[in-house]
Amino acid sequence: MTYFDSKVISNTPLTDEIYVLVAERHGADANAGQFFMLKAWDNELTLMRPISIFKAEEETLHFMYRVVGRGTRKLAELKAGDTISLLGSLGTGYPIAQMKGRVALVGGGLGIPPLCQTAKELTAHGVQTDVYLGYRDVLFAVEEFEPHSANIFVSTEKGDEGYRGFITDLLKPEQYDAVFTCGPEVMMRKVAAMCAAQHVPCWCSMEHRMACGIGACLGCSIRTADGMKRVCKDGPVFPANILFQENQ
Amino acid sequence: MTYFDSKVISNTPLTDEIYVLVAERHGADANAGQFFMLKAWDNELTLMRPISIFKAEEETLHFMYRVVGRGTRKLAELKAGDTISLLGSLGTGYPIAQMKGRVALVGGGLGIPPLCQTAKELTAHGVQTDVYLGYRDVLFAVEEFEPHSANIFVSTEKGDEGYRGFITDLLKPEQYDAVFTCGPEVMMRKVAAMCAAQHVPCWCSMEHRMACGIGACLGCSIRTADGMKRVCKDGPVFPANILFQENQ
Amino acid sequence: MNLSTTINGVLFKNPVVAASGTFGFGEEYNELYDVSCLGGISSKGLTWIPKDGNEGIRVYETASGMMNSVGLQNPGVRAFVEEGAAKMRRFNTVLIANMGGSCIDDYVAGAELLSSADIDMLELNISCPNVKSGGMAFGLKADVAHEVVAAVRAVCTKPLIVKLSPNAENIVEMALACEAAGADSLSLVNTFQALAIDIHQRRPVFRNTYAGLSGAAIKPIALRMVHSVCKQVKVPVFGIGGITTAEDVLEFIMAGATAVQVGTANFSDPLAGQRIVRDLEALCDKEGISSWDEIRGCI
Amino acid sequence: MNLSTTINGVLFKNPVVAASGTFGFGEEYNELYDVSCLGGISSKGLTWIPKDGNEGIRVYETASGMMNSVGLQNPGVRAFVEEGAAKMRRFNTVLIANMGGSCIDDYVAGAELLSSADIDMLELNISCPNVKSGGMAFGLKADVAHEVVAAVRAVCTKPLIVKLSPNAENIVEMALACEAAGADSLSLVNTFQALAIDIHQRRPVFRNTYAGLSGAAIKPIALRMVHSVCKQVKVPVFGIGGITTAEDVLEFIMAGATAVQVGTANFSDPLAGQRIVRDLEALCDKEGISSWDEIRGCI
Ligand SMILES: Cc1cc2nc3c(=O)[nH]c(=O)nc-3n(C[C@H](O)[C@H](O)[C@H](O)COP(=O)(O)OP(=O)(O)OC[C@H]3O[C@@H](n4cnc5c(N)ncnc54)[C@H](O)[C@@H]3O)c2cc1C
Ligand SMILES: Cc1cc2nc3c(=O)[nH]c(=O)nc-3n(C[C@H](O)[C@H](O)[C@H](O)COP(=O)(O)OP(=O)(O)OC[C@H]3O[C@@H](n4cnc5c(N)ncnc54)[C@H](O)[C@@H]3O)c2cc1C
Ligand SMILES: Cc1cc2nc3c(=O)[nH]c(=O)nc-3n(C[C@H](O)[C@H](O)[C@H](O)COP(=O)(O)O)c2cc1C
Ligand SMILES: Cc1cc2nc3c(=O)[nH]c(=O)nc-3n(C[C@H](O)[C@H](O)[C@H](O)COP(=O)(O)O)c2cc1C
Ligand code: FES
Ligand code: FES
Repeated sequence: MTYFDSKVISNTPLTDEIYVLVAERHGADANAGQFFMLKAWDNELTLMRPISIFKAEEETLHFMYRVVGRGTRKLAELKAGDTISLLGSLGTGYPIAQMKGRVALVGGGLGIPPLCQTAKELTAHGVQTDVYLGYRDVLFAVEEFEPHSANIFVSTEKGDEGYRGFITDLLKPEQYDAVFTCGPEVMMRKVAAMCAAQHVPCWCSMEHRMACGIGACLGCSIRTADGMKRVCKDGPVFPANILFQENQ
Repeated sequence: MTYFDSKVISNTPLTDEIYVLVAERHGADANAGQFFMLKAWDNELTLMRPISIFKAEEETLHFMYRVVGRGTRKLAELKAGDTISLLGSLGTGYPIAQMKGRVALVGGGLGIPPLCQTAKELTAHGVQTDVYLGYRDVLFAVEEFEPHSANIFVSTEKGDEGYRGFITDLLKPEQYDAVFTCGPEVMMRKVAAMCAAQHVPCWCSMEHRMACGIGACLGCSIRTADGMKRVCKDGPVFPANILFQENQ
Repeated sequence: MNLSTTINGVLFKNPVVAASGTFGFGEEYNELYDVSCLGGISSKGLTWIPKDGNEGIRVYETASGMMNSVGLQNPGVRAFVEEGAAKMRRFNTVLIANMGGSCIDDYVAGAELLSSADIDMLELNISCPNVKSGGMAFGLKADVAHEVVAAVRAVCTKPLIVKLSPNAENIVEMALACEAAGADSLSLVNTFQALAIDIHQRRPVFRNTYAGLSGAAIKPIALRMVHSVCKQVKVPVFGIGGITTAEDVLEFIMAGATAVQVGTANFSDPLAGQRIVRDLEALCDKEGISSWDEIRGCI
Repeated sequence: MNLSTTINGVLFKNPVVAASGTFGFGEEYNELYDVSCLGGISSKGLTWIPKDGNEGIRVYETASGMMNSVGLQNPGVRAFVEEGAAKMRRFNTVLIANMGGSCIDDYVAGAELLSSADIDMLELNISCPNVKSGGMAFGLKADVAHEVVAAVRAVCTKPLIVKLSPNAENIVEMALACEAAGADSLSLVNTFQALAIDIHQRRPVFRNTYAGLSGAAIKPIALRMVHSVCKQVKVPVFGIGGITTAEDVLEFIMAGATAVQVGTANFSDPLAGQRIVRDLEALCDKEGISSWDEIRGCI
């Protein structure tokens, strides 16, 4: 973990509200499912903003984010050559090293970007990776998964593209040795329940408001079957079986 | 007086810390000695910043400012094409219309820019205008006065350029029908005292911290021989004889 | 939705009122927009004896806020009654005369005279130092506040708003005391006592050492105070403190306020009053709010 | 200049202390910089009984500040004494154990046990709700605070800092009561009780409705409180509230503080502690300050 100023290499809108920010890596660690705290202001905002690693390249870090409020709006104003402060990498990501066989990645909305780095690392680790991507209407980042996935399934709520309905309709957990999921909590709960029913291990990536991002303030603690856990340090990725009471 | 968003046309450093900002005028009023409140941020700072009219052209407003704190630092970051909010023109400027004969303008430091528009208006009004410009070390804006001045006198504290010493050493108020001054209060007090001794009318431009800039909050009131006065509305230009007690 | 609201029998076309001391008597801002679009205007604080206000720096920027020590510079109640009120009346909006004071006699004299003036409501600012009790503000202790409010109530024939200081020892007790003494409504909060130091000069920025903090910085505290007061009193409340957006207005109304006042935001955005009124209409539609009763005090 | 300062016989290499609850037990920030560069570290608030803290949202950003409702999640005094203290001792800096509680017995039990631990000072946080008197915090009324401080004083063998809440009815009376009850030093302020509302959901952001406001927004109020307390008490004071820069540190020291604590700024800038210490050295030189005594309480 380091805190450093990094130069913005590009900051490109993918859709109206989704951007990809590429910044210098400066040798920082970066593992699938981890995140960075980002800051692109002086005193205007009090807290840094947590954004997952979308892709970690040799010299660059890629973040994909949706503009939802003041912080992400500030991020969207960044131009190549601007400076951004990065704190990371942070947290506990997906357990790539202990995987084997076949793994399904199930992402929804802005839960999709972190699965890109995850697919890459799983594939590099020799695991067959199937990807399930659920969108509301507009697709993004699908092509990023192509080099790193055996199969890619896509859904949109109204069927604008791909399957019409929820991505979980397409998932058969019993085909996999493990399922990793990231996205809206309702989706992850559903995935976790399906996996629990089939006794397939499942990991989920949680979101929570954060202050320090490094485990010091206990601002992001959540209750789990294994006691209070810090999303920023003990997570954001947790085994599903400690998370959702209905499956415990 | 209007409040409008204006496009930045240019924002050029003159020295390390002094910039000239040119922005669209949008038909706003602008008279010598008046000022605008500027804002180039959303919520980062609470108050707008008062800056004098350096030059008012047909389509543009020019402001010359020194970077001294957070607000002026934000101004310095503006680039052509950016948007700035302007409130103005504000306040009571120099009494150009009632002038005749010869007028001396005595400026010090960042009191110099507003005298540029003043020289221009006086000259247009048929008044012979002599300009006395006092600098610490580095000169700026001298050439801006050339089209609008009969004589230009320059001083620097250590004699790097022009006369060595204070600009007030060069002034002979008795040669003029009136003296307008703008700059550090010690300088203006000196000018006012010299004018009072010679019974030459003198006007000074005051600075005070401001909140509203339009006369509503009484945040900028100063005590004068003529009662409490709002620098933003009744001033910033006042007749010297109501200002400094030692000359009353 | 119809944004109007009624307080003490006075109809406000919307709940957005310009806060005392930040809006003069409305004249200057009326050069920028038609201030009749506001629900009301609370005048610059008036005192029985005209005042020149404080010397030295009077306003100072802080993080998301500002401090002021204007010191109630004003032409006095009499001048206002003779001239100012009629000028303000040109604006088609609720006129609130805000009055400060430093002893009960002056408050009473002012309230009597203002009762005869063409104003809609009187707002009694009890945050000022009480010269007769050693400079301790009326606004700190509930029993002292009760005394001044009761005295003013006895002579005041206009609806009486009492404006509370957030420096009160116990804001709820203070509110209850003012209500018991006859306040028709309450407004809160005034500025927080604060300090800034000029480290280069090694002295306070303000001549009086302390000055009043306002602006977005204080909003979360002000909102808490409005909420706890609204839970306890029956009279309507004007919520004040750092209101900058229509969203902020809804927060205060959900906390229990019937109307709000906007102060420092006028400086950050000279069109703030107009903007907030406009945005409020759109926001209520977006949030599916069909009447103030539906959300007032809903939390 | 030599930045060191001594409080209650404890030598601080500089007056910059990490504030309780924002810095854990120092471990995490030590991965970013050597936390031994700090004057001291005040631990996460400990309670006699381990606590899980509050449910729901715990931190929320506000204008130039933040609100928190962590709810004193901590492993309990015993676990700290058995493990945490030794881990913190690896850092070459003053160790302050911060302790909260909700009844006097727990405070006393905690203070007794902590007195046996390898810590330098005990900081008693009296802002927590007092379960035995209906949730009213110890930190509001001077007489209640006197009782708990006296009880802790009786068993505590470490230098005792009492940390005051800015919600106290009268911060000066509160400070005097704590001093009289045996506090060796005071620290102020803790967070301001505040409210935020989620207007879409029409409910408070925090489960407990109110939460604590901190950060730059509160600095001017905190500085005023530190100043008025320092004018009245004889014991040394740690100034706290929105400190973000070395300039802020000088403001608090000129207001009378002997040292300061930095909280929320650690979140805005994870290197804040280190940066402030470094800048402080340069700033003192620039301002021609040759000793803390020269400027402490100079206004
Ligand atoms: C571990 C983690 C990884 C994330 N990765 C991504 C990502 O890769 N791409 C992406 O678009 N978003 C991601 N998010 C969500 C992202 O952090 C928020 O959308 C962002 O902080 C919103 O900031 P804002 O200022 O625009 O919104 P505002 O609502 O104005 O923010 C106000 C405050 O709330 C916090 N906040 C608001 N929404 C969230 C949220 N959903 N989660 C956590 N804090 C929130 C902000 O950080 C800030 O402190 C992630 C969140 C977490 C916790
Ligand atoms: C009528 C008028 C005309 C001015 N014209 C010019 C000009 O043409 N060029 C120029 O360089 N400067 C001018 N100034 C001074 C300029 O307003 C300040 O330098 C500027 O506001 C500093 O802002 P800051 O945020 O950089 O500094 P900070 O010190 O961070 O500002 C903090 C606060 O103090 C106020 N403030 C600080 N210094 C001054 C000051 N000297 N006068 C008034 N308020 C101050 C700021 O407006 C702000 O509210 C003028 C001031 C006034 C009152
Ligand atoms: C410059 C200034 C002058 C003020 N003068 C008065 C006053 O005369 N009487 C009064 O009751 N309140 C006065 N106030 C307080 C405001 O009316 C309001 O209560 C306070 O500023 C908090 O609201 P805000 O955060 O929206 O500014 C003044 C505030 C400011 C900033
Ligand atoms: C997330 C968070 C947790 C805190 N926890 C504690 C605590 O356990 N004990 C305590 O005495 N103060 C606690 N505080 C208060 C801080 O120590 C400090 O008094 C307050 O935040 C004001 O300082 P600041 O503005 O620099 O943050 C906490 C503050 C924050 C922001
Ligand atoms: S955000 Fe501080 S512990 Fe997780
Ligand atoms: S700045 Fe408001 S009256 Fe001058």
